[in-house]
Amino acid sequence: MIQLYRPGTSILHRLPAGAKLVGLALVAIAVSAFAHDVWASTGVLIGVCALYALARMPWRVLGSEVWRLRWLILVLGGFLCVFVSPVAAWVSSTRVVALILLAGLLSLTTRMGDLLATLRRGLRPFRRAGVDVDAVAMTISLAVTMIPVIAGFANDLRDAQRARNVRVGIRGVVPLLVRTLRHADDVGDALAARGLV
Amino acid sequence: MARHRAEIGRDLARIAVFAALIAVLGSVTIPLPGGVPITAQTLGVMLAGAVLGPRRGPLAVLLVLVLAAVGLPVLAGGRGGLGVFAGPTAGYLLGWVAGAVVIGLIVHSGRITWWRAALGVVFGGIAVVYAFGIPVQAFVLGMDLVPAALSSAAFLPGDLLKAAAATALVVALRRAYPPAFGVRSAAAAPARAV
Amino acid sequence: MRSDPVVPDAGVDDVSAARISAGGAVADGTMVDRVTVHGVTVEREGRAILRDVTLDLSARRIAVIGANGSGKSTFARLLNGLVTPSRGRVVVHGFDAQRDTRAVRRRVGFVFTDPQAQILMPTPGEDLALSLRDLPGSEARTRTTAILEEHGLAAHADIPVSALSGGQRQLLALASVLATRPALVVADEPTTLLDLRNARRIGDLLLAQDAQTIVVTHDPDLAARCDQVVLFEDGALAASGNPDAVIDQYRRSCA
Amino acid sequence: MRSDPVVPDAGVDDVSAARISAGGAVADGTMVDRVTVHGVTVEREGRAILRDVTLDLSARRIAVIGANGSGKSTFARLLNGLVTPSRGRVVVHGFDAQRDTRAVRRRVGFVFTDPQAQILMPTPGEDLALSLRDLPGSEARTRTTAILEEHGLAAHADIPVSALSGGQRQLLALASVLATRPALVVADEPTTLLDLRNARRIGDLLLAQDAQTIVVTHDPDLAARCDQVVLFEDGALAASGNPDAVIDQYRRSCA
Ligand SMILES: Nc1ncnc2c1ncn2[C@@H]1O[C@H](COP(=O)(O)OP(=O)(O)OP(=O)(O)O)[C@@H](O)[C@H]1O
Ligand SMILES: Nc1ncnc2c1ncn2[C@@H]1O[C@H](COP(=O)(O)OP(=O)(O)OP(=O)(O)O)[C@@H](O)[C@H]1O
Ligand SMILES: O=C(O)CCCC[C@@H]1SC[C@@H]2NC(=O)N[C@@H]21
Ligand SMILES: [Mg+2]
Ligand SMILES: [Mg+2]
Repeated sequence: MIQLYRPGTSILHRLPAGAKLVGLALVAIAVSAFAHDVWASTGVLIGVCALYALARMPWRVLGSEVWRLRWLILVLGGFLCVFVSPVAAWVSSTRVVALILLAGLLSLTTRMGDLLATLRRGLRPFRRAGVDVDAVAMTISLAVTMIPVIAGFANDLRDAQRARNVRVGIRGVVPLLVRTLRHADDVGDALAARGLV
Repeated sequence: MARHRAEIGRDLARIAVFAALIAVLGSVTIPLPGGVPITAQTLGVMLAGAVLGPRRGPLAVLLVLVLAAVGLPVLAGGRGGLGVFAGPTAGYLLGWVAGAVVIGLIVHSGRITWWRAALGVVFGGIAVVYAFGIPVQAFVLGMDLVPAALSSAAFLPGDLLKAAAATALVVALRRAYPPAFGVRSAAAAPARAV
Repeated sequence: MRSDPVVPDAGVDDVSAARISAGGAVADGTMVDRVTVHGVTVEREGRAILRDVTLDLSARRIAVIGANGSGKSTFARLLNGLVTPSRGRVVVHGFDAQRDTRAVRRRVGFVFTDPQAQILMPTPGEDLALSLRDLPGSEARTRTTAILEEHGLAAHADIPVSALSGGQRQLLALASVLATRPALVVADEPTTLLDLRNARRIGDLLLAQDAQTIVVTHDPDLAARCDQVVLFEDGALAASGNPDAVIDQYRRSCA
Repeated sequence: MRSDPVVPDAGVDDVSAARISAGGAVADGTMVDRVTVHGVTVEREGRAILRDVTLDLSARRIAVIGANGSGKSTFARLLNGLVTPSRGRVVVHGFDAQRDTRAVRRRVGFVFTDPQAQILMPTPGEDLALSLRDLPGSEARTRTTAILEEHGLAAHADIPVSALSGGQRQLLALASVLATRPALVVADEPTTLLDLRNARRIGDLLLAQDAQTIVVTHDPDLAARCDQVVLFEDGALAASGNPDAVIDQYRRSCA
């Protein structure tokens, strides 16, 4: 499965995931609360672009991240431009885009495993409240394992419909569900058999 | 004791597998200008709540959000990463979790019937999801609540269709695979003699 | 000789999908009953998983054998257009598998390994009815009952498919495919998971067909009962012809 | 003779799960290496799917054969407490499969038919690490690498499991089970879907174990390579003993 992470050695890559997450949260709150004029919101956007440079992300990466937001920018900007004012359009769009880009940068510079480890550490206090942290970690990995398996089931069923020359439409989801649930029960047995629960 | 642990294994597996199913449904999607897509994932959310119930259903949805947060492209159109939670769909994503709770509570409030399923998916899968989604969308985009609500009317036909489908699927599943709703635990784990 | 197909030959599609006389096939009914594969290469992710396969299948019962990953399933799926060749051309009973997919799929009955993948309805009765959906209601019902009876499934018409045994499910999958009276049956490892008796039963059923039958299998005994055996090795056609000789070559390559 | 189990015998659970000397097993190490099944009946939905089975398994390599639905898988799953008997008792190497489930599961390595159901981690390396989770980190890593190498999977340690071939997946599933050095290996039809060479390879691996091995199979050749064969018919034990005689009885019952 494709991951967003792009390996690198910049300071942003080396910063611990937890610190980055806390930083992101603080910036998000600050930006939502204070960046309501042209200078502030423009400054935030420039700052975020500077962080992409600091992470030594190729401009191509930043470009493609922005390109993915093109519709959001067009529609939001257009709407506010027509119904409120061009200034409001600029302020809102830059603020939203800056925040999304910043959060995206965290994903680009942090390994999935590190984020998971941080998540696990973050869950630790809840252990006393009865959260089984190992079970949570296990379930996350299990879900990652199962995505291609379930995708395979969906593929098989699509092929079967084509091979039988039928279109069963939404009813086709029934066999997918049945197969998925049966598979879940088999996996549950395997968890027990491997002594994991 | 052993029984209890076997049940936990089955719970974990079902949560993980439904999360995977929701991720797979993310490949069926219509991107809309405005940043909030029409996606078959809401059908997955409805099914998770209706089949897994008010405890495991939302956990499966939450798991999808965790996978997205750590950067796997599990959301509609192969999106993922933390940016999603700063975007205009963040509220809908939260609404999925709350919606799955409500769906589970309604559908599992008694024998699984088509009207319970329908009520559950319409109320939990549409009303509750929108109740979370629209205000956050308005806040993130800096719009007023009313235009935000009006713009999300674009989802209503699709979501009603998905609710109808989910209802039909739940009823069909009850016939095609009775263990789906926990009937199996009675069959697979009969009272131990002595 | 063969019973009429459920869908009459003069369907709308078939007019456009004019039979082509390729690979030596002529317009005459019997001669057209052949499958020709012309220099087909299938690529996935930059790798050729079938390489330049050219074959002419005119025997009635054909087995396809080879190691895991040698390309057998890919080959089978070419025959009803489920896989698209990167190069080359597949002609099934006179129809191009890529251009006239509908016509081809109507003629080809495809049996998957895992019956759970192809049983699309919750109960055996409904699944058979799906195959017979083009018949008028009353006739479909009588035929459904007759077919279920023929396969020993009459008592299970209305129970969930998930409650059937593995063998019963495989029988149902095959029954649903044969119900459409295909002119070509393609089966991809249809007897794994079955016990000796059920495996023989499914094998008998498949090979007793009037229709041309192509079966992918790891079972040398089943392959030996066919008229022609095709061996794949690593994406390439390694041999084709007399069962004994080809099976022997396969066994030797495994040792 | 056998290597030490990963988890030392004097684990916390094992104190409570005192070995019992049932079915003639005594506290002596070798003698305890037997599986005894005492009058076990398993009922599902009011139907007995195993009826009053009494068996004493002390051979090293045991095959379980029988028709589809005869109760083989149910029997196999009894041996690690995945199935609960309605009546009777299963004792595995001195531990009650119902009362001391944890101790039993630690001793029993269970190989399912479908490797996709039992490979729980996204990559082969991680799945093996899961089996070796009780070892200290560095040792777990060296063993993971060694085991992957042994099974020809070294180059695939970090690629998604979904990209492995069927045969490789089955190998990985088996490797992950054997990594825990179980005292008893139970495998439910582990060679279906495999080609001749892979089937032989998995069979060789299984039967070369020092551990006691019980393999459910439809393949008479694999069964013939065991020391003892058990035949089920319709939920009841039909025969148990010398491979040739029992396999012959099965073949005759299929004819
Ligand atoms: N969609 C795909 N993308 C990439 N590789 C594929 C795809 N489908 C098949 N392959 C690869 O192509 C090769 C041939 O696959 P195929 O399923 O045809 O083999 P097979 O002979 O049927 O094997 P088996 O006996 O295990 O069923 C394998 O190496 C497989 O991994
Ligand atoms: N949970 C269950 N509820 C009801 N019936 C069941 C259940 N599990 C198994 N059965 C039935 O018990 C019988 C024995 O099943 P089992 O899976 O043990 O057979 P098997 O010998 O392994 O068959 P196969 O060779 O097809 O794998 C079958 O008739 C099956 O339908
Ligand atoms: O992928 C995301 O980031 C979340 C998409 C949210 C889509 C919402 S959920 C309710 C409504 N119905 C749809 O089909 N789309 C929207
Ligand atoms: Mg294949
Ligand atoms: Mg079985």
